[in-house]
Amino acid sequence: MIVQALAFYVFAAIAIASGVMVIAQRNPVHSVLFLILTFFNAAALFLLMGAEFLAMILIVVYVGAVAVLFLFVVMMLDINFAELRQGFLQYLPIGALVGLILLVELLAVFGAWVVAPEAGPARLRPMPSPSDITNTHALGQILYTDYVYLFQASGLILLVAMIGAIVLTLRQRDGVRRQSISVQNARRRADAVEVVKVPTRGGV
Amino acid sequence: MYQAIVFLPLIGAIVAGFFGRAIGDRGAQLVTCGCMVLSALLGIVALYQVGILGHNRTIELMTWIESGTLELSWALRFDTLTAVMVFVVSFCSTWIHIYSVGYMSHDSSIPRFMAYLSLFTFFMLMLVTADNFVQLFFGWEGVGLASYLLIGFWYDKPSANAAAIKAFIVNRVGDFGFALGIFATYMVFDSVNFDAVFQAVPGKAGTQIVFLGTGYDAMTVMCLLLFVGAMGKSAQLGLHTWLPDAMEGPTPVSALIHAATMVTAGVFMVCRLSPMFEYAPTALAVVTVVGASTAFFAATIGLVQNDIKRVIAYSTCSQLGYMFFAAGLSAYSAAIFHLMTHAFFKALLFLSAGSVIHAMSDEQDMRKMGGIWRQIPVTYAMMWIGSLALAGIPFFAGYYSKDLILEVAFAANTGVGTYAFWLGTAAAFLTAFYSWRLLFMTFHGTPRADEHVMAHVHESPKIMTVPLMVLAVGAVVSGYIGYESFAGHNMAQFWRDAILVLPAHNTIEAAHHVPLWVKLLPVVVAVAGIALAYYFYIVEPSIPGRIVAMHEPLYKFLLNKWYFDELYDWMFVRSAKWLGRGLWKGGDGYIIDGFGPDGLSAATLVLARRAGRLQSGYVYHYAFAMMIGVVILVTWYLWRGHG
Amino acid sequence: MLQIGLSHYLTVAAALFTLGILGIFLNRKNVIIILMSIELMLLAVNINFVAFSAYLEDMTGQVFAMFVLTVAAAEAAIGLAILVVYFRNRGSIAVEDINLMKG
Amino acid sequence: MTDWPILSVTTFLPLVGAVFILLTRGDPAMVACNARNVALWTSLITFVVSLLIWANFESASAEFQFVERADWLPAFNISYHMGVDGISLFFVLLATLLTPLCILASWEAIETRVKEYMIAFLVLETLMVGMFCALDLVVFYMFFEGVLLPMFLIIGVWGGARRVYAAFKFFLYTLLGSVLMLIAILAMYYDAGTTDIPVLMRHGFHPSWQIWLWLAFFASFAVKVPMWPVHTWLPDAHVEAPTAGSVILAGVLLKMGGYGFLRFSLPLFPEASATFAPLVFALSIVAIIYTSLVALAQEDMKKLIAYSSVAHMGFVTIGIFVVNKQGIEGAIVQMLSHGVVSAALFLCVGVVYDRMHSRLIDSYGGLVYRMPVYAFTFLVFILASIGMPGTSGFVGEFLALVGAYKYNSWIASLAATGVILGAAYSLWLYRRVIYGKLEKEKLKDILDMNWREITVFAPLILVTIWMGVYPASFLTPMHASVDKLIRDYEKARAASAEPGDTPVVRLARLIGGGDQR
Amino acid sequence: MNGFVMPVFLPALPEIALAVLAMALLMYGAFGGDRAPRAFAWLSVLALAVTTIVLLVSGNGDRVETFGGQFVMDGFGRFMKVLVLLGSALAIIMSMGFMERERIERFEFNILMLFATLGMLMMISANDLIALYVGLELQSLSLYVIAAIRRDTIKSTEAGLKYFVLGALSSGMLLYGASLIYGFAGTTSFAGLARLFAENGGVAPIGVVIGIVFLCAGLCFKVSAVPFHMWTPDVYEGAPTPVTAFFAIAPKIAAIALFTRTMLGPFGDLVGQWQQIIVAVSISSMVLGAFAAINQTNIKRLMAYSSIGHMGYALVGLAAGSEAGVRGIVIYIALYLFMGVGTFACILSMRQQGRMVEGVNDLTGLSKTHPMMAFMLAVFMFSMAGIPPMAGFFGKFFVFQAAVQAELYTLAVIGVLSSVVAAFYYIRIVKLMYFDDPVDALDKRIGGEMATIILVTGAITLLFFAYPMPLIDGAAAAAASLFGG
Repeated sequence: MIVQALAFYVFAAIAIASGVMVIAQRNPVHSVLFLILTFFNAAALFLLMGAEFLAMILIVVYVGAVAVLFLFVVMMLDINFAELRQGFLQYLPIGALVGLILLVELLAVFGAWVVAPEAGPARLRPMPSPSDITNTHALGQILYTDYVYLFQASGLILLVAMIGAIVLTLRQRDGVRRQSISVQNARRRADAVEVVKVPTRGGV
Repeated sequence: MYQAIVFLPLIGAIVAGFFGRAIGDRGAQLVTCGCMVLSALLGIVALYQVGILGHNRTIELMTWIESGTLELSWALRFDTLTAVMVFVVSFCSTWIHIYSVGYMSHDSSIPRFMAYLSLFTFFMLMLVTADNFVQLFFGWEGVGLASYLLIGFWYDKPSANAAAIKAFIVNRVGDFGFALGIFATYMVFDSVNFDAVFQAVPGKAGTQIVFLGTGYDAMTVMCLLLFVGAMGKSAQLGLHTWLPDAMEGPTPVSALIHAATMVTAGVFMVCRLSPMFEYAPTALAVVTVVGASTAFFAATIGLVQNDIKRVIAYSTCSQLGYMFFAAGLSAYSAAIFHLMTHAFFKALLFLSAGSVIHAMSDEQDMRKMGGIWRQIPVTYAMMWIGSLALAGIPFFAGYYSKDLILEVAFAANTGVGTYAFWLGTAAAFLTAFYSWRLLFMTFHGTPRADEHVMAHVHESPKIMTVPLMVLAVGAVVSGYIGYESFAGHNMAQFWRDAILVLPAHNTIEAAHHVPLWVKLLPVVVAVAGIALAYYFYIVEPSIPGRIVAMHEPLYKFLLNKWYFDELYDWMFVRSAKWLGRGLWKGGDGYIIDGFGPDGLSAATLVLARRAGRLQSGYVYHYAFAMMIGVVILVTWYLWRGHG
Repeated sequence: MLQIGLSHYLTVAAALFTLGILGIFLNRKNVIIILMSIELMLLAVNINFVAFSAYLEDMTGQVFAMFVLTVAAAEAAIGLAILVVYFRNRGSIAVEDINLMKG
Repeated sequence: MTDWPILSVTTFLPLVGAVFILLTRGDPAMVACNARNVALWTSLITFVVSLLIWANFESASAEFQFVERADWLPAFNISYHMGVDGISLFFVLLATLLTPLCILASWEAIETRVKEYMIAFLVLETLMVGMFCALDLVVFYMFFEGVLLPMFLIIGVWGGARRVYAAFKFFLYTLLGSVLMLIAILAMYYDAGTTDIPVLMRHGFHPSWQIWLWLAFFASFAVKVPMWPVHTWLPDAHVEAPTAGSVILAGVLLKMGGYGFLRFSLPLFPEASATFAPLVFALSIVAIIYTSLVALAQEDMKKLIAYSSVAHMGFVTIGIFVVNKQGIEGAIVQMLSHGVVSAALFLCVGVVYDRMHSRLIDSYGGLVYRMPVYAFTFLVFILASIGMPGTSGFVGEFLALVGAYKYNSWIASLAATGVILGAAYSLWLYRRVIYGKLEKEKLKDILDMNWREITVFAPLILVTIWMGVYPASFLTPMHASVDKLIRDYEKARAASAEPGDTPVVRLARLIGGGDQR
Repeated sequence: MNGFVMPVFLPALPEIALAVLAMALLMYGAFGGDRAPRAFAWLSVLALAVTTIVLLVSGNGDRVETFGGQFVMDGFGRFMKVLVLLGSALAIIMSMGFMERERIERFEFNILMLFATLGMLMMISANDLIALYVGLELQSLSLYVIAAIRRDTIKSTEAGLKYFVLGALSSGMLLYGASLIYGFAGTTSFAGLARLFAENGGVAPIGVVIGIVFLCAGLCFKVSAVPFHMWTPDVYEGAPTPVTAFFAIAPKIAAIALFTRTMLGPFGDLVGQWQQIIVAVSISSMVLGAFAAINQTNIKRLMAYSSIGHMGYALVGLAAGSEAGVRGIVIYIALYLFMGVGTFACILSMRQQGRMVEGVNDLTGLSKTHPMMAFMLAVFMFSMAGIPPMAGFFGKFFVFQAAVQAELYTLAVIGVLSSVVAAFYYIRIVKLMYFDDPVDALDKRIGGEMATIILVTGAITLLFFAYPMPLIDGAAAAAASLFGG
């Protein structure tokens, strides 16, 4: 119990602290790094709650892909960091005040939380006992069956993301030589090579 | 036949008015005069049939307004009162039509003038033949209209236009009371037909009516309201201001409308409604006081006026006062009698004055006349006859009627009667004085006009002088002829039910028995007035100037007509314009529009700009707005508690 | 205090969520930070889902969290792509410069 | 009675003409010419058809006649329901009479976009006629609001210098008034489950509801009438609108408010009408005196006539809310009369405006020298406007005042002062324009009315005199309907009146008891 | 496969068809469809048409659930889907000419439109919080890209960026709300939630209520209701005009349908809880939409505020929370579709010397140069202002009828009053077209598709009053189906 509590407090504290740093950093690169730290700690919290698969995904997908993508873009855009933080403090009081209100209110809401007695039967996918199957297994069992519709839909979302990214950022610069596989494949010997019958002794 | 009396003038007016250009000046004159002559002849027949033979009749023409219990028709009612009026109106009108042919011969729009005159006659006849209050009102307003048109006949004269409007509007003030009186009558009697109302009057006497939130005696309220209308039309004290100004119209108009007929409509109305007034003693008292006061008041102003027509106009005003206080003392027949004689001699005076003006090349100021009696003897003679009748010199028409009225006043033996008697007597003195002042200033002394004018002074043509003579005959004999029927022994048989006098109010009977000095007094003061005038203007012409110098303020006061015009101008005309402008610019423009549509739209635009500024373009502001929105909603739900 | 309950996790999530929102509107200079703030918010939501899932003993929460993760990744990709094209046009990613259209 | 849908024909015939004009193409001059002719003939035929309504109208019946009913929104119990009774009959005729005259009056005055102009007028006619015939609140509302569109365009496109301001003010002001009525209609639908007017008349709304419903309807009608202090759109709209626009505005549109009071406020909300009657009287009296005074100060002919309209409509509202026979019939006659007379006055202004392009009184003077026919015509209508007996103006004013007097002598007395002021400003206007010396150089060669213009005025003069001398032709068909209106009103009042209540006390109680319906 | 049964695909057939067609077109585009952009666009329209046909022939409007209750198909859904498909198809048609002229024709644009449409269809059919979120995101992500599709202009990209940032924020809020609802109710299924609250007798834990607040915030963003509307004007202005046209119509329909279903389905018994949110949001939208539009000089921006206002009116129907309210919404939104499409078709036809113009003042004197277009635009403007007998009046009539029935008098009164303010800027456009003289005339030529669209939508808007029953009956049936009728 103690260990679990201790772990929770450590991870939670680091997560929140690095969350603060994410938005408070002057240098976006540092922000990204703090974001990664936040993700790691959140993954740890997931583990504490027994959601191992999600914890792993968080690290793999988020840290591995998304965060790196951020980093990449930050570097690529070559931004002048000199005066990026101006004005932050100016708006801090009012912003913090409103934020605080929201936070307090949300916490007030949680205080009221109980698992409603009616909520039991409302559950759609009761969690199998961890001793029977692993968390990953359990997820897998329902993801491709009960949630196949949504699974396919998220596939489409990713497709859209892909198309979107390409549409927006792919630039076809003039004067850049490109490889055209279809053209290459479509090349026949007849197009490329002309066998010229050279009359002998006639010169060219 | 009776329809023809009334509608012939209308036909004449329509023909002359619409087809004047087609039939020409001569045609228009012929048509209108022809119609009038016919109408007048029939009028005499009607007087004979109704007045002498006693054949009252009412002719229904068609329905007019019919709404609930308010049912009234176009109808012609002929009883003695009507017949007398019809006779007076059509007779005077006819001669004035004829006179106009001559008087207006140089005018550029003769058909229009003749049409207006005929139209006026039509309305006047509708008025006197009315069978109900509303038709009476129709004629009432109609003569007002005709008067408006005729006063403003020379529409290029600004003063004429102003006078025309003034006449109409002052009359409207009176009509305001008249209309309310009609409403009250309808309210009480549930009918506006004379017969129905008159029959119901005794039953309703003494009942109360709520008027403007307070309860009053019904008959008194009705009669007083109606009398306000009469005051307007008959130029009684307070609402008299239009009459002198109305002299801007051509002289035949003054003679016809503002002396002989229209202005007497008020008197006619009071007499016509005698069955109501008889039951409203308070109203009668008011009528008496107003009439007597007017008689005196107008006479004082007449003393100092210099415009020949204005003097006669004030005289008219004054004489109307006599008629009213006669009516107020229940001597309705005396009032009508005086009305008739007055119609003759006042028309005569006006037409004569017109003849003078004609002769003087349209000069009306007596200070620029004088010494012309030799050039225009006929007119001069006519003027004398008219003045003698007016002053009530024995055996002229005025003597019979005016003396009778003063006797009635004395005989009434009441407070108001005595008041009327003394003021009437004073007015008689003044009347005589200013009449002869007029005569002397106009015809005698040294000529004060320039030579050019004097060279042109000439007697009027026959077409003008003949009507004068006819009227003069009337002015001389009508009193003598009418006395017995109107106020003498044949009274009851002559009037029958046209006029109702309660036995208690039978002042005429009492008037026959007044002391001798009362009978003589009017004549004495009249002669005294004449003598004084002779002394002032012939013997010692410098006296008037000295008196004026001695009593400068009084003279100014009288010359300026007791400052009524100034007072009204300041109280009503100016303040109305000032208020109108203020309400328009301030009320409508500044307050209503300023806080209403314009203000709202300005506020809307300000709000729109603010709303636009909210949209700052900065993402963080947008995000902040969203968050604030959420925070507010969350706070609302937490604060409200749930459930 | 030592008994770690659901509300502890929810508190962490709420804090992160608030931080995410604050990051969006306190930040005046750098759009990338905004994108990261969004990631923080989504992370907070995921913590919520997982926590609820654990305490309700229901798998739905975790599945939801998985979809959120997926979508968040796609969202990040699109966001960065838009950011890149914007940068190419404007030559800046300062939040204050994203202000061509207003009113 | 007829067995063909005469009301629908009257209503939609102009629309057919409009479509016809819409389809004409070709040379602009030809199109304009065709548009004028088609519009004129269409509206004339419509007028003839509407005369048939009158001819076949049964005066003795208080019921709605020529009733037509067709499904429109059956699911909502809302149907296309048309019919006329003695109250609406003459408004239909007024609309169909004035439209051809307007078209004739615009014959030469309108030179630009003739086609659109004529279409606008025909559409307007459809909407006006439809509004007076509608027996379903929703249908009524559609016509009522729809009128705004063509009128907005007529003022804005063919209007004077400040036409934009005027058109906007007109549109938004009247819209603002009437949207509240829409809510009231919905509330009535909620309560009664139908918007059929005859059914609603028997429904009997709870007094506490009536207060709010009445106020909402009042907001709409008071602006339309217009009553003080929501009248300020009227002078602007009148001044800026083209002549024919002013004619329709004064002639028919203002009547929509009065008609609304008669058709809806009194029969549907008798209790509230009685409660608010003092308010109406107060506003009307203020309107009469106030706007008459304002009219005195005007320098613009149309503005003066516009203000006089406000004053005249004051008599109408008084007449309506005293709820007695003379009052209501007087109000109706006054509306009809005002429809003819003020329309004619605007036409009169239009005649000189077409020649001189000025509406300022000071630009004129002495017109009688050059234009005697015009002077006569103008005089007739000025007289009718000031209520000269023998003209239509008198009958209406007189009856309304008689009714008012029966109710309370204060109201009649104060309102009657308007008669004096009315004479003052009208005659003063006449004097300044027609009389005086012909001094202005520009006026020296002004021409008198031509035959087309005389044709426009002749029927109006005829109607004015007819209505003044023999109003029975108009009053007789009204009697039965007005009687029924008053009878129902009294019955409803008797059912709920408690003796000794002053209106204020009643109002307080009703508002206080707002939640018990 | 422990007890797993194959789900029934039939109810989702339209979505499946659209997904398949979209991917097929993607393939075609990627491998050689780039050469004839117009033809490709028509193919996309065809795909939408096919989807519509599939939608109409599959199923009969009865309520069917599938995919474990995550997907629902009913009369309401069918109706709204038809509207969405119609809106998308018209938007694509309207975009063709523009894209050609501006030389930004790209096949991906059409594909993204199709995917966005697919997302909308999924939103309309969502019957589970997760399905809601996924559908929403599919739509949103496509829209973010579409907004920035003109990637070489700063305006378009700025629009995309703003839309994205705020959109992501809103979906964060929505998700947070979803998580709260899930946590406090124990389920994400609409059916389950509905059952739960019904059993509780319309009482919900505070956590659920707050969750609904957050959820509403997210949904309000999608319908651009105040105060979550801030992106709308900027994005509308920045995005290419056909995109704006698309944004103004199809996503709004889908979002309002989703909003309606979410609020009345799972939370139907909690009307008392969320009604105040909707009332507040609705009032602020109507009012802001009316006021803020007045000062606009860019017609797209103006239309943005106008659409904010219109969504406010549609939400009035939702606030009523009754069957009548839903009927009002459906009628309103259907008529809004026609008015909106028509208006944007007019805007897209505004060109001077071959260049696109967006200024409101460029419409000056249009009635003289393009009488027919001016007339139709005037019809649309009056219709949007809600003046009878135009179609827009009926929309307002039915939503306010519902509001009055729900005794929301204040809301109704504020609504009609703000419609008067809004009328001001609508008639200002009419004023520009009719009262003023042309300064720089617009080009004469209007594309054939545009003219057709303008004429047809104009005719519908103008003549709707003559035969309103089909739409109203359909809407009534749709509303009834949502209430299990």
